[in-house]
Amino acid sequence: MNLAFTQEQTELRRTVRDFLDKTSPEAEVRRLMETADGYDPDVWRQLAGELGIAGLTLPEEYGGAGCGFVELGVVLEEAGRSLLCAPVLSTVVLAASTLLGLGDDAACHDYLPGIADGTTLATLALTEAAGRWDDADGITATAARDGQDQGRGWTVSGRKAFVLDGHTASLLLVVARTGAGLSVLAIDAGAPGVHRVPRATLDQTRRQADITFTAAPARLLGEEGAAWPVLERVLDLAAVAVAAEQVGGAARVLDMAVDYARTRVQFGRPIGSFQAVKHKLADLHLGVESARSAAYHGLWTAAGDLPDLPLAASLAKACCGDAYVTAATENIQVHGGIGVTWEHPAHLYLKRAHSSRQLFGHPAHHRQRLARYVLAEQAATASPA
Amino acid sequence: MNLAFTQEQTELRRTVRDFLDKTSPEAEVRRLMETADGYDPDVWRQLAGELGIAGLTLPEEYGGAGCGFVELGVVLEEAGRSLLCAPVLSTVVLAASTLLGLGDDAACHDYLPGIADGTTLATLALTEAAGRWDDADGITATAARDGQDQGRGWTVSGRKAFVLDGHTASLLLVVARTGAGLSVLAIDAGAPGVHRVPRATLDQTRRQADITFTAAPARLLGEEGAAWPVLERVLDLAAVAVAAEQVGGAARVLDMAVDYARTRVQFGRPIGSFQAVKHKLADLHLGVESARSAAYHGLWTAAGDLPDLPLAASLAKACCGDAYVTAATENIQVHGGIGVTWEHPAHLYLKRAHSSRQLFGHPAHHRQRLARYVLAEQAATASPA
Amino acid sequence: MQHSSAPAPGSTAGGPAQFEGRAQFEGRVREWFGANAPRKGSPEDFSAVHVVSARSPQEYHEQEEHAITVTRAWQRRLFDAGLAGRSWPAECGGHGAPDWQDEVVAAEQARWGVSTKMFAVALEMVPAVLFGHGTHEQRVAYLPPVLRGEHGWCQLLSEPGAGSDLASVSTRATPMDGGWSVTGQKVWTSNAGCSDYALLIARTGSREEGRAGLSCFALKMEQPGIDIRPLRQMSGAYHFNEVFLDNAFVPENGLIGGLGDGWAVLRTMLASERAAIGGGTSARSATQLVGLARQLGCSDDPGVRDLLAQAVIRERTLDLLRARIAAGHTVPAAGPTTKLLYSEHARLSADAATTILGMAVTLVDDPQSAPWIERLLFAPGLRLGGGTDEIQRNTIAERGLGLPR
Amino acid sequence: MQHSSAPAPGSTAGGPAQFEGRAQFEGRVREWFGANAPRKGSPEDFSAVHVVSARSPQEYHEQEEHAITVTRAWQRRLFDAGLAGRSWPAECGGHGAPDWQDEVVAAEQARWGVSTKMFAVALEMVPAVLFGHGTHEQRVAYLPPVLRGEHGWCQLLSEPGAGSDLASVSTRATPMDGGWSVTGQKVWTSNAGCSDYALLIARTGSREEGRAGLSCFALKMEQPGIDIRPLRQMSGAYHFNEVFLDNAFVPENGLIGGLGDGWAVLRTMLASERAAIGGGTSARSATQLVGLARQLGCSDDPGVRDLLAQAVIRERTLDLLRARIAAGHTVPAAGPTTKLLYSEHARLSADAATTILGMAVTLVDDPQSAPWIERLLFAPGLRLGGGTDEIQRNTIAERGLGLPR
Repeated sequence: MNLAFTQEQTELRRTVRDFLDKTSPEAEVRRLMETADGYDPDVWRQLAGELGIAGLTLPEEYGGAGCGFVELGVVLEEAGRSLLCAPVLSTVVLAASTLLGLGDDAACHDYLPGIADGTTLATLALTEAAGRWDDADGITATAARDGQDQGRGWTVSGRKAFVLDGHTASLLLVVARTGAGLSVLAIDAGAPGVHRVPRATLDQTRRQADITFTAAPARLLGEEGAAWPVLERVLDLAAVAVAAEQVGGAARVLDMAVDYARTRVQFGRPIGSFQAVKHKLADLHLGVESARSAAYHGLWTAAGDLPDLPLAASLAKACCGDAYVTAATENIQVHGGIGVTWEHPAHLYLKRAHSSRQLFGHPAHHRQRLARYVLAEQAATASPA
Repeated sequence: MNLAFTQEQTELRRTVRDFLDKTSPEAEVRRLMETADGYDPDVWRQLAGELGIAGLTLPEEYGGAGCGFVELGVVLEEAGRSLLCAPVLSTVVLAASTLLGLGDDAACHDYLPGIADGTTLATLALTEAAGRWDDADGITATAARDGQDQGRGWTVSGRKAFVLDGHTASLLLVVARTGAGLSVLAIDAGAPGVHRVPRATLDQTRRQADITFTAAPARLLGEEGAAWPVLERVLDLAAVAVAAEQVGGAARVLDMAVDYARTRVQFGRPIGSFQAVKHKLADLHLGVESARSAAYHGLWTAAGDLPDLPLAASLAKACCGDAYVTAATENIQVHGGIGVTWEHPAHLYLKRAHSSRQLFGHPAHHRQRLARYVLAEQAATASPA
Repeated sequence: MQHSSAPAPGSTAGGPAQFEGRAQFEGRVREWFGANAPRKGSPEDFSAVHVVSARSPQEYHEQEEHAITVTRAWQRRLFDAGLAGRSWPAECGGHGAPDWQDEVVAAEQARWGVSTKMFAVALEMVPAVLFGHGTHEQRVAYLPPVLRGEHGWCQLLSEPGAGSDLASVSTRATPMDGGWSVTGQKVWTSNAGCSDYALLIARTGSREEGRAGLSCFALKMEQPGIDIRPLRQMSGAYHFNEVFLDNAFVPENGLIGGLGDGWAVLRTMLASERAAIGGGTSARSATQLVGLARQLGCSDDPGVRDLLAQAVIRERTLDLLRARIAAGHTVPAAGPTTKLLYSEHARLSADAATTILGMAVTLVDDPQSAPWIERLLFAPGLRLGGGTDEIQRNTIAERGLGLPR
Repeated sequence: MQHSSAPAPGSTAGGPAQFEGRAQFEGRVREWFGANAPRKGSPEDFSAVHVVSARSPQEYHEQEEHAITVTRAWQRRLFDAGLAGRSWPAECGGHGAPDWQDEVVAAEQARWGVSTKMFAVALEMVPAVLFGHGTHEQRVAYLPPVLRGEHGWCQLLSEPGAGSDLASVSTRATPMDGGWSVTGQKVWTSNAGCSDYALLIARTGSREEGRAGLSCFALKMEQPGIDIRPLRQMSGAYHFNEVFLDNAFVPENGLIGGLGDGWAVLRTMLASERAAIGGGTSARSATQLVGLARQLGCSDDPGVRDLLAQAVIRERTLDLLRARIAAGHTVPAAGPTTKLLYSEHARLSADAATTILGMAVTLVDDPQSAPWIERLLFAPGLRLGGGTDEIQRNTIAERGLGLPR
């Protein structure tokens, strides 16, 4: 695997960073944190339209740019760096990957162009009250054929929780159970029987909603009962995506801590000249570069559609989540008193770090999963000749 | 619980330290490491006779001093500090506690006075090849009534491993299975059917042997099949004892590192003036003082015969084992190159630390056990009125 | 609530049974608390005192006002029962009893969940400073109103440019007729708005003199020239204040210690603060973590059990270390050692809670996660307040272990 | 063993296909290794080369002798096949090919378990030093015999009084007729007894000049005045040496770089050493830990699984970081970063092994625990050699992150 960025990818990074420096500075992040929707529709329109972010990885036939996961990772790393308040994870990663993965051509034609051009916000409603991402058996929402529509339509009932951008998405992809197993169904957020409750999130830059479905009219996507393997892959992609975002955030707080340590004077010298501060920052550097390596490996594995994506995803998510929390925590420590105030941006990153560590499985969960894969891998190779 | 030492206990510590400074300096430890027996019989005779260490916790009727576990802990802390090569854990802690715990008066009368006066070395042969201390079901050695002796005597067959001082003990207390369950039987190390193989230990200051029993003549101690609860308590006492020893070792290597950091000059100043070294040593200090607190709590709990000994033992063993390994490891780091040479004593402590961390259950095991107790404790208090 | 239906132990003060044995004293105190400690839901209920969670400056002021009122009343009750300042000299309003009697009272307060924490500076740092550096007149003037619950105190130490490096304090006290005029900016002051006095460190010498140019003062807080601005924390809550001093006045007898002795006074103050932080009762976060895991039904998970055990180990060993210190064991740098262990415990336990809570920790409106998020966002401040973790480690190394500066 | 039955890639050197594409070159190299790499159990089998485990000075000498003989022969074989020094200039015995060709050969060596580690100083540090600071004459004189497997090199840097602080080296090189006379004591020298030359740092100026008073020399090891004493490690094994120099001679042309340039040369040397340590293949300890857990039947234990996963994460991220560096990513302070990650991985994996092994780790005569005990006792040295962990952190902070000294 040759982990080198192409010139185009490097240019994409520069373009996105310039754009976000202008459209997502700290003041703007703080403004959006206090709004009901939590993102800026104008900026999203530009991100989707001018920069083509929303359709970056979508095939050209659906209005996308046909790029790979490495490009998306570059965008997410930059988004994480600037704490971009926008529905990238929900719409571009979760919803678009689910639609593509289910292989329902008609649905792709109906929904993906709207996602690509930024007019459709979509999300995946998978988790329920327990907040578990990997628990297929625990999903209790149900889907049933709708008798009124000659049995061609469906209805969904149940309660979903921790739905990313569930308060603003217009298209809800809902995981529900039928006799055949788990399916994904598309539900219009404005349809009858859909009740959305925005939650107060620790990370105010990324919102969630609870959504209750009461016989809400739904459209079955792909084959009935065949959704779980698709969702497993979507969750692996999502884990890699959030890992890239975490690396962007972790690198940003390390920069922030280094800059402060260079300039803040105590005891007559910059605090960055104290060995305790130096070694703390050196250790964060090890963590960030390790995390970055794991995240990039995840991106390239996803882009190459390689079979060890589950392993690469767990490696990335296990590593990057902890690296980000550690960096965000120690950044505050380096800043001292000013770092624990509301006015300083350090806490925004700490909250994002804690919140994103939980998404798509905690590092402790991914370590168990990683061990399982590695053990299976070795058992397979070690089987006697 | 008032964790204050009495004046007598403080004097005991001073006496033992003076004695060990004279009889167990580094040169003597290194000499004994290379001998076949691994201890100095003369020193043991003095420890037992002049200082009364061997019978410290034994009742006076068996020639003991009738002291409590706090006194024994003081001795062990000092022994750990000087890496004393002597059968304290095997004879005084494991064997004597087992004999007392089994409540077999005749056996106590027959064996304990010899232990108290230093003429009998004894040990407990519990663990087998898997090296597990808590696995009653895994014990495969068997005991049977000896037909030749009108059925009053017994024989034992099986293989014991990791037997502390198993190569020098004259009295072997062997855990074996009968139809009634687990029992402890006394076997003369010189009896027919006893085959002892000294092992090469990582920690050359504490020896072990494998012992194979082939229908070896044995004497049943206490009630047949009733040994396990007694042994569980013995193992808790042993865990507390080794925790006290670990605290002595950990404090010693911290002293060693501090002394070196004060005097070793690099870059024109003592290395102890570098913040990285200071903070490393400060962290070791936190570890040592925490460990000492847990160990002392264990000693007082054992001395008071309090019901939460299992919890106190796991707390002490979980905490002290890791603190010692960390202190011994970082002591080497502070010393730099000289610290990894054979000539420097740092490695002797590192090896003792690693070896003793395994005794009577690894910290990871004791953490699981501790959690079990704490959860049970809270379930009991939380049960509704 | 019944008032003083049990005999107040203080009623025997001065009598022949004045310094009864520990068990006897404990018995009396327990009995008195049983009869007098506020019940949950009563107006004096301390469980409602949460200054830390105020979501606006207005709410902060209200909560602070409520908390100080409740604390004043309770402190007065203790005083009337003869339970306040047991170990303080009689001339300062106390009873001249042995130190352990104060510990007995404190333990009983902790057991009942009542707290004089709002008075912590007044009850712990002020006497440490005055007995160490003050005059007899100052002790007699300042201490009795504290015991009676009349005067609360705060600290005016840190400045934006003087965080860890307190020697670089630049707030200036300029001599004037009858005293000093003080101008400068202080920060990280708890209870600034409801305190009667402040322990103030200000520069009386030149900048070049460094720590030798500092002096300590007792500053009356209610006077012109003092502007208090609540400071919003990263949790969104208000707890600390910035205090702007513009020609605030301190009378001549408000100087504590000699002119230029400020650094020595500050050291006494910080040592007593560290001991108060590290020596207090643990937040019982390990116990609460165990409860959380049981509630969430994940207490059978070995990974969770390992986290619980680690928390229990940290919490119990810290409690045991405090018990050893109380029992007279020699623990080098005991104050910074317990303070650092405490801040690490708080941080690691909050982090363990996030693992146990899972996705719930992403929601602040989840009742199970809310208290843990509060701790998670409070823990970083614990690593800074009363001297950063790094400063504690320096102190442990230099003063505890004797390493060269 | 068949010799060179496959076409040697080197046979095309200088021809039109000289710098064929990576895939093609890899194919040739693989074919050649398949035909020529020593098989397990053959006399050239590298798996028997374990200098680190010698239990006596005598055994150490014998193992070292064996190892150097095998290494010389293998290096000669590589040279004859045109696979040695692919990226080195032709005048130095190489082929002037791109760097990646050396990486391909190294990767194939690692895959076959053959190693030229005994020649690491000669093959990596000597060229780094000579290309950075040496003269054309020195390069032409010293480098070709290295590629042919004729000359092994060692380093004479550290001294008992100059560990981390190499600027305080006190071994002295005094000018004499036709060169220098060197006297002093060096320590931590690997392969001292079987090396032909040493890179020597010695003081040519005054003590007060510090690093400005140092110079670097190429010292011939076989001469009077050089006394080599194997040093026993804490594992009980012999691996390093003390080297006593008593008027050892270096000719005039043995000075590398200018007089007083020793510090700059040393920095080049250390950077290349760090890169070699951090950039080498991992010891695969995570993979081996996984195997150990499976053998011991404890791989279902969630605690063990967590340890395994942590080791896998460390190992794979380090490998991936190296791949990123190789792919041209900008990684500040790449050398110290990988070196530090490597030493931490070694330490933590050995520690994890002790947990997995349980009581077995208390026995050195247990075949399952013996290799892990060796690592456990070797890991502390990895935190020191090539610059301590603390020095690496300083370097990362100062040169990588730009923090002030």
